[in-house]
Amino acid sequence: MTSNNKDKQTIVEYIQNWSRKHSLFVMAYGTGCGAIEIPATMTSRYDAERFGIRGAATPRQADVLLITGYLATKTLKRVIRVYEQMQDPKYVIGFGSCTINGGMYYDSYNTINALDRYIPVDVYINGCMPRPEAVISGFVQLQKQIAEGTANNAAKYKENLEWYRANQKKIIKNWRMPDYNW
Amino acid sequence: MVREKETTLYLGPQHPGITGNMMIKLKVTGDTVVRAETHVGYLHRAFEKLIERRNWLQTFTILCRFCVPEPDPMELTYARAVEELENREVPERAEYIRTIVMELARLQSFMLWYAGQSGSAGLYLTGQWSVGDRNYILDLFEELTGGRIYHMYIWPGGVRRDLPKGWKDKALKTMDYIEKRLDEYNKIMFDNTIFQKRAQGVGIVPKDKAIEWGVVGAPLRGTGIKHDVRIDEPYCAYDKLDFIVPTQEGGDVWARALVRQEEARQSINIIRQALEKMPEGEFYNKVPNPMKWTVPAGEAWTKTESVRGEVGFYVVSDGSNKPRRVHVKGAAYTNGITVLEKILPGQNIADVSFILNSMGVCPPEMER
Amino acid sequence: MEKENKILEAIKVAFNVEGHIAREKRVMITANKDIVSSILLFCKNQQGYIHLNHMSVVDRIEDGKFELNYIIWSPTEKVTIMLKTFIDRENAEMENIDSIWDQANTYEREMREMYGIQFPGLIGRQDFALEDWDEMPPMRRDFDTHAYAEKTFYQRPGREDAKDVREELTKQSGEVIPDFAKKYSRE
Amino acid sequence: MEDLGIKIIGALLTVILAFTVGMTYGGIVRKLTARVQNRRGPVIWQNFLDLLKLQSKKTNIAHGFMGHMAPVWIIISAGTVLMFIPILNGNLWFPNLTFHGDLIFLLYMMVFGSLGMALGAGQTGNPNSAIGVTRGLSQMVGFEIPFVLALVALMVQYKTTSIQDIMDIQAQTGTWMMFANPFAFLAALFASLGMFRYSPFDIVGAPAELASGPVSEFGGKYLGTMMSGGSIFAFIKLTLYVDLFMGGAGFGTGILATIMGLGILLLKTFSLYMVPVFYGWISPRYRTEQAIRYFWGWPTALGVIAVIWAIF
Amino acid sequence: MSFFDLKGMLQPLGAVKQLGKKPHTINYPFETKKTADRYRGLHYNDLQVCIGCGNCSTICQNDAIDMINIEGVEHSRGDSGLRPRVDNGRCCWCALCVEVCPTGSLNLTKDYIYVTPDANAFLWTPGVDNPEGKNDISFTSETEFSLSMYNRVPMRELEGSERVKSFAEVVLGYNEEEARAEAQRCISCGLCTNVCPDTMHIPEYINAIASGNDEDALRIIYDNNPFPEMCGKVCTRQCETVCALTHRGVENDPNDKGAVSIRWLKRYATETAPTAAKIKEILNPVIAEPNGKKVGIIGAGPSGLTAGYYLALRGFDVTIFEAKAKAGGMTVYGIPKYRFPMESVDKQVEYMESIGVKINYNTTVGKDITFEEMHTAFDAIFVGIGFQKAWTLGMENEEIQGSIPAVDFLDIINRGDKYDVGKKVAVFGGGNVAIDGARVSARLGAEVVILYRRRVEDMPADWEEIIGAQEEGVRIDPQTIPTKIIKGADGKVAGVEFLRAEMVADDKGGRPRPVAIEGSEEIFECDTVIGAIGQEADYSWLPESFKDKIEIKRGMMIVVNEFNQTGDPKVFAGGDAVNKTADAISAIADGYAAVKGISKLLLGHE
Repeated sequence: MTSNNKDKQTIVEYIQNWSRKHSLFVMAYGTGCGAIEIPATMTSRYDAERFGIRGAATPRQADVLLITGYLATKTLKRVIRVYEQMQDPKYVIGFGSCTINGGMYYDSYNTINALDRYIPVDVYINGCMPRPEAVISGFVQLQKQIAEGTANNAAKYKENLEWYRANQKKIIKNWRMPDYNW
Repeated sequence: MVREKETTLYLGPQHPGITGNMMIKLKVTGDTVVRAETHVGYLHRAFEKLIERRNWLQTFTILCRFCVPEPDPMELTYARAVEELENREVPERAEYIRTIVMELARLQSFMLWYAGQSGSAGLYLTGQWSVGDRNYILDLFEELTGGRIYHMYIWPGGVRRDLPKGWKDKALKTMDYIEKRLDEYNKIMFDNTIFQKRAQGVGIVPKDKAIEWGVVGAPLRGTGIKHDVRIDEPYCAYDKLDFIVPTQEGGDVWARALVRQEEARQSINIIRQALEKMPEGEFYNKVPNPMKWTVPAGEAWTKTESVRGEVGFYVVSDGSNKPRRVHVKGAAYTNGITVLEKILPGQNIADVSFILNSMGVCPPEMER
Repeated sequence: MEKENKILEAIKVAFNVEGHIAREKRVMITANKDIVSSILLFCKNQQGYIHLNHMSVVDRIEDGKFELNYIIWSPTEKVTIMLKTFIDRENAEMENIDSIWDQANTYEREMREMYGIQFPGLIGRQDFALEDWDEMPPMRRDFDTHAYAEKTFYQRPGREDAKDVREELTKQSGEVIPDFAKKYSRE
Repeated sequence: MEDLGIKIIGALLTVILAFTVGMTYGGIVRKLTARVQNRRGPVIWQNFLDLLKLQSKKTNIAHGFMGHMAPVWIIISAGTVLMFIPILNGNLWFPNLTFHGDLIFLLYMMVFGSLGMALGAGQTGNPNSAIGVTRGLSQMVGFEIPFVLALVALMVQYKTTSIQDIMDIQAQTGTWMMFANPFAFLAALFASLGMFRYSPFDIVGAPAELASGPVSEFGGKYLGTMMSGGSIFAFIKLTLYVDLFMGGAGFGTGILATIMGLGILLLKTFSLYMVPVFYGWISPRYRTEQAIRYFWGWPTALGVIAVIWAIF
Repeated sequence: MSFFDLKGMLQPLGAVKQLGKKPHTINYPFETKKTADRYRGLHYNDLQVCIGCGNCSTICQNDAIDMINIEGVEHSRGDSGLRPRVDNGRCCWCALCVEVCPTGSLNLTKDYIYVTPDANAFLWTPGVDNPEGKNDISFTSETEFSLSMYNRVPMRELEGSERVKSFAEVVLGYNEEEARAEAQRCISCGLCTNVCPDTMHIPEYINAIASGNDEDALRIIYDNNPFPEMCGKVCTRQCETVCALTHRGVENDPNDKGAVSIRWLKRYATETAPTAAKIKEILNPVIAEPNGKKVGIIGAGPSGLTAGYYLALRGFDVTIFEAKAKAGGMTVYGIPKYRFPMESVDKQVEYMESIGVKINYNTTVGKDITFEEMHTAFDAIFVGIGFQKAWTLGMENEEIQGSIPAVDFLDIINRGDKYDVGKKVAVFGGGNVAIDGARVSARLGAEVVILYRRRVEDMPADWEEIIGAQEEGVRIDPQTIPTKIIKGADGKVAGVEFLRAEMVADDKGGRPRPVAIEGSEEIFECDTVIGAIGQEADYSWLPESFKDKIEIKRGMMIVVNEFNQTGDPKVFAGGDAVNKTADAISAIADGYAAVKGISKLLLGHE
């Protein structure tokens, strides 16, 4: 992820990235407790729609997957499924401590500790849970990365699929999922 | 009889209509639900296991995470259980502050409920208003406790900090504002013919079975049975305050909505009274060094009324510096699983999410 | 305390069990596991304790027992009865009471999953909150969740330079803490 | 031949105009909605950004032939219908393939888009889509009745099945149809609530119930294309209503006349558009059977009255 | 179909008026709303105030706080040199770490935004990563809200007027409840162990007391200190000066500053074993097989007995030579009974003898046995002679009747002999010995004045000794320099002449010096003058032939390594004659160090 990608963008890429940056459809999936601040972020006080951020009901239509905190292993399976159903380019924002290093559930038998072992993460937001301001800061950072062309983690996921799969399968014992073939 | 073809519909875990991260497996024929099965565990964090590894004070930071929309009853119930175990006195001022915090928590949770109830019926305006206005209550919380959502404020022996300067006036002002706004929400929502049509006669909890089924909170009061922990087993300063516990007949979504509408008003009423009657003085009966604090062996069962209903904590101590067992019974544990599975069949799939919201289903407190 | 005494006496007379009043509105009864369901039925059908408030398990690993608690409540008397019984930890089995209260089904499913207590005749899905769990029932006290988490989930590196204050101080002063004293050192 | 050239250019311009206006209306609605909700809201051209973003997504799912065709079907039918709608009365720049009976033709063509969607959604295999399609068709059955009744009233009243004729008559008499036969207008207006699928009639894509209904499995370019088609359809519906009931717009072919005509058209369409939008802000969603019952209640009665009014 | 229900239709229309209202939106990030005054944001740690006790790390239930070495912070007295680092990938901002911080250095700030694509960038060293955070502090660790307990459980004592009537012990000791409560206050950081000369395992035994295991506590104490009762009563307790809890000085007790009463807790632990037999029963010592090596020890003071005890445990054949009739050294002869009853040492010595330590009383090395004889007879020698000879005052009439050095005076009283102090007593000096002399004189019924060159706050004696003395009616006359003793007509002491002094700041930055004011002579009439300006060791036993190997400088024996070995590898030394602090705990530490050295010398391991 080098920053000189910025120089290499063609004009078409630039326009594409510009539009992507200003129109982020957020997957409506509250995976953890951070989801409680999403309504607050979307409503009048903080109004994320100013940035073109709006909810999307299904993974097919979404650009951004918010992992709002801890992931129980049962949810992880669904999150991977959702992530794989989303269409490129797709971004992941990790909310709060739990996605970084386990947070307060570091010793729980049922929650994962480091999210980036299972799906690639573009931006992490500090906090437990992050305030709406912090959430918006996270989106602003994501927009910056998109504009620079450095938010290309979906490609990374495809490249390192085997590594991710190995990690995922370590947690999810009963792997009954369709192949990721796009 | 011709058997119609059954379709399986998964409501969740990823679904805009689900309240939190859970799944309801619906068998439908046409538009009618035939069978509903609640699947939980998507938020299972093994809290009760983790608590066995934390000491008595460390535990309390976990508690508020039991239920995100309304974290404070959990803290209070635990604090009361521990106080009961070690006969710890709580200063009177702390009791009043706790009452205020509880009611503020209820109020902000009602505002979220406004959003959920109307949003699941496609009326987004009330939700946008109420969730936006909820920030004013969270501001109060932020100034009082230092946190927006997770307050970690009520701990055994009292509360963590006293009211900051000028907070009382600000709280009263906010209450005036919220009261005004509640009227506006009600105009859009309760006076609305379409909403009435949607809500009436839907998701009926039968009155004669309600208590036996384990229905608690607003769904129970919606059937006309007056049962509220705040009057049955008064705690904090509730026995010194004057308030109404509303009930409605019918047991449907509409009755529950009316109960909640009135309860939100009563919360404001209680907060005003408590702010007025609050005595000066100590607010915290300090616990010993938390690393070495031991609680006498014994067991306690305490209950608190949350927005969703009764929250119970079963706390067992073996005399060491860590709890032996802290078992939480959230209101949604019965409301959201067995009761829901009983009342959903026969309903239109359009109403499933609507009923979910009115039953106060909160997955994190079911699976913990 | 009248109501409390009344119900306590009623149960004592009917079943010859031990019990006491813990505090106002709390009646505690300890009974043999065989008569638990009879007591519950008695309370529900004859005494008006129709609300099952809670069911809980405590793992008394040092005694080799599980302690089961049934908390029931009467909407008229507003009194809570806490009924307690002990069952063996090995091949733990307890009578299924979901015919008395339907919601007991949920509690029992959870107990079955988290503690491995079997309830003969319990219907419902095998798993409650966990999925594909193949270790020991996790809420048992001998299951070490931290060790399991460390083994299963990735720990982010970068924190290896952490030092224990006590250890660092002994290094500086040359103190040697004898082994028998170490259990009193700070965790 | 010159005429044909102008017609082709005009057709292209029409599509662009319809698309732009439809999208911008969407943006304005979003902004206004935000303001009612006490928010600032997105920029007015937000819909264009969304569309650009959707079109620049890499789409790599396959849901069979109809899955691919559905968006195309929608946009083609939108374009086709657009050709038959008189945008500005008597303006040569805009193609106006009007003919006698085009009102009936349009009635069928407008269902065409939904049909495409239904077929596409059916092929995705998502139960939510299937239920959404069923609901959509049920609702269509609901609002088509008052709508058709209103149109029948018009046809009966003016003894024509041509939109152009109705516009001409209104221009000649100077009385808008909404005054000439208010019952027909009201019936059609209520039907339009269902047609635009705002609350309380957003039962097709009801988020809390069916994720996003038929479009659940459509994302990226598919969704973008559908969005464009939807915008054009919105413009078509509005223009049709204005043409039929509000006297249409247009003064001639001159540049000034065109601009003025367009201005008036936009004014009329926008005010008409605000009716379902505004009603949507404050209404929860009906259940399917409630929606149908609604359409078959007062609106149908009004339609019948309108027909009777027209006959006598 | 009640569609035309007018109220239901029209009421909601009120929503439109919101169109004209100003949006509630805060246009973040272009405008921000101030966070609350107590907002719990990122951590800030004042590196200068922090002492690295690690309490934050212990309370953190998320295992989020690590203690690490950071640049620019070194280990020093009462500071572990470690600083907390927060893993923001674990933190839950509960601020428990702030609530327990004993110094108040750790706080939370209003700043809370930290966004990055790098998951490894969330290790956050407060104070280093946000040096500007000091201006932004919101959730603070205030003493009154802190979960650390800054108030000591008060020690019960005899009243001052009651005390002077007898030599009964002044301090009554904690009862069980008080001891548990006091032990609970300890945060177990262990900073105290670092300043203890003997590096006792303080947090461990306090924790043992807190959890109710007094016998375990005693066992831990005996691990490297065989005189816990003495230390529990008269220790100079360096440990309490660095206690983490002292940093939030509690106003009602400015002298102990709220430190955990380590000494009294030790005293409490020793109360579980009132007899020698009980000590042996509790400790159940494992005595190693005799290894055939013989060790001779000169002086049965604390250092000698310590060395003897641990050597005996390790299987050495130990013989102690004591010039006096009782073991215990200065602790027996120099400390008055109201502070430290003599039976306590007797009990200890009895226990030591029971595990095989041999003590030859009334045997003076140099007289009854020569050092050369010892040197050949033993495989190693430990010298623990202590200071017996008092420094002379170096003034006129010092030798006349009525003038006596404090050590001699205390010795006489402790032996049970009589000494007539008369009605008025003047004590020279400001150390513990001077105070002891004064308080003993007070108990003999005299009116006592302590003449001290500097100010009261400069007195090296323990603060509680000073206060205790004052409570008993002892007057302290500071900034007085005695010049001569006035001889009365009967040839006895009649008074003291002294000069007033003023304090002059030292140019070299040392502590201020007293300088006599010319012509300020005053006379204090008294019957007895007790000099307590210091003592020294007597080296007359040491033959000249050894003096080139065993170096003696300024009256102190010089040891060459941490095992207290002298220039002669066979000879080890300890106690007051070796270390500068000249207190019992240092003597014990020396004895213990020598044990290790002797083991190493003779057995090849420590």
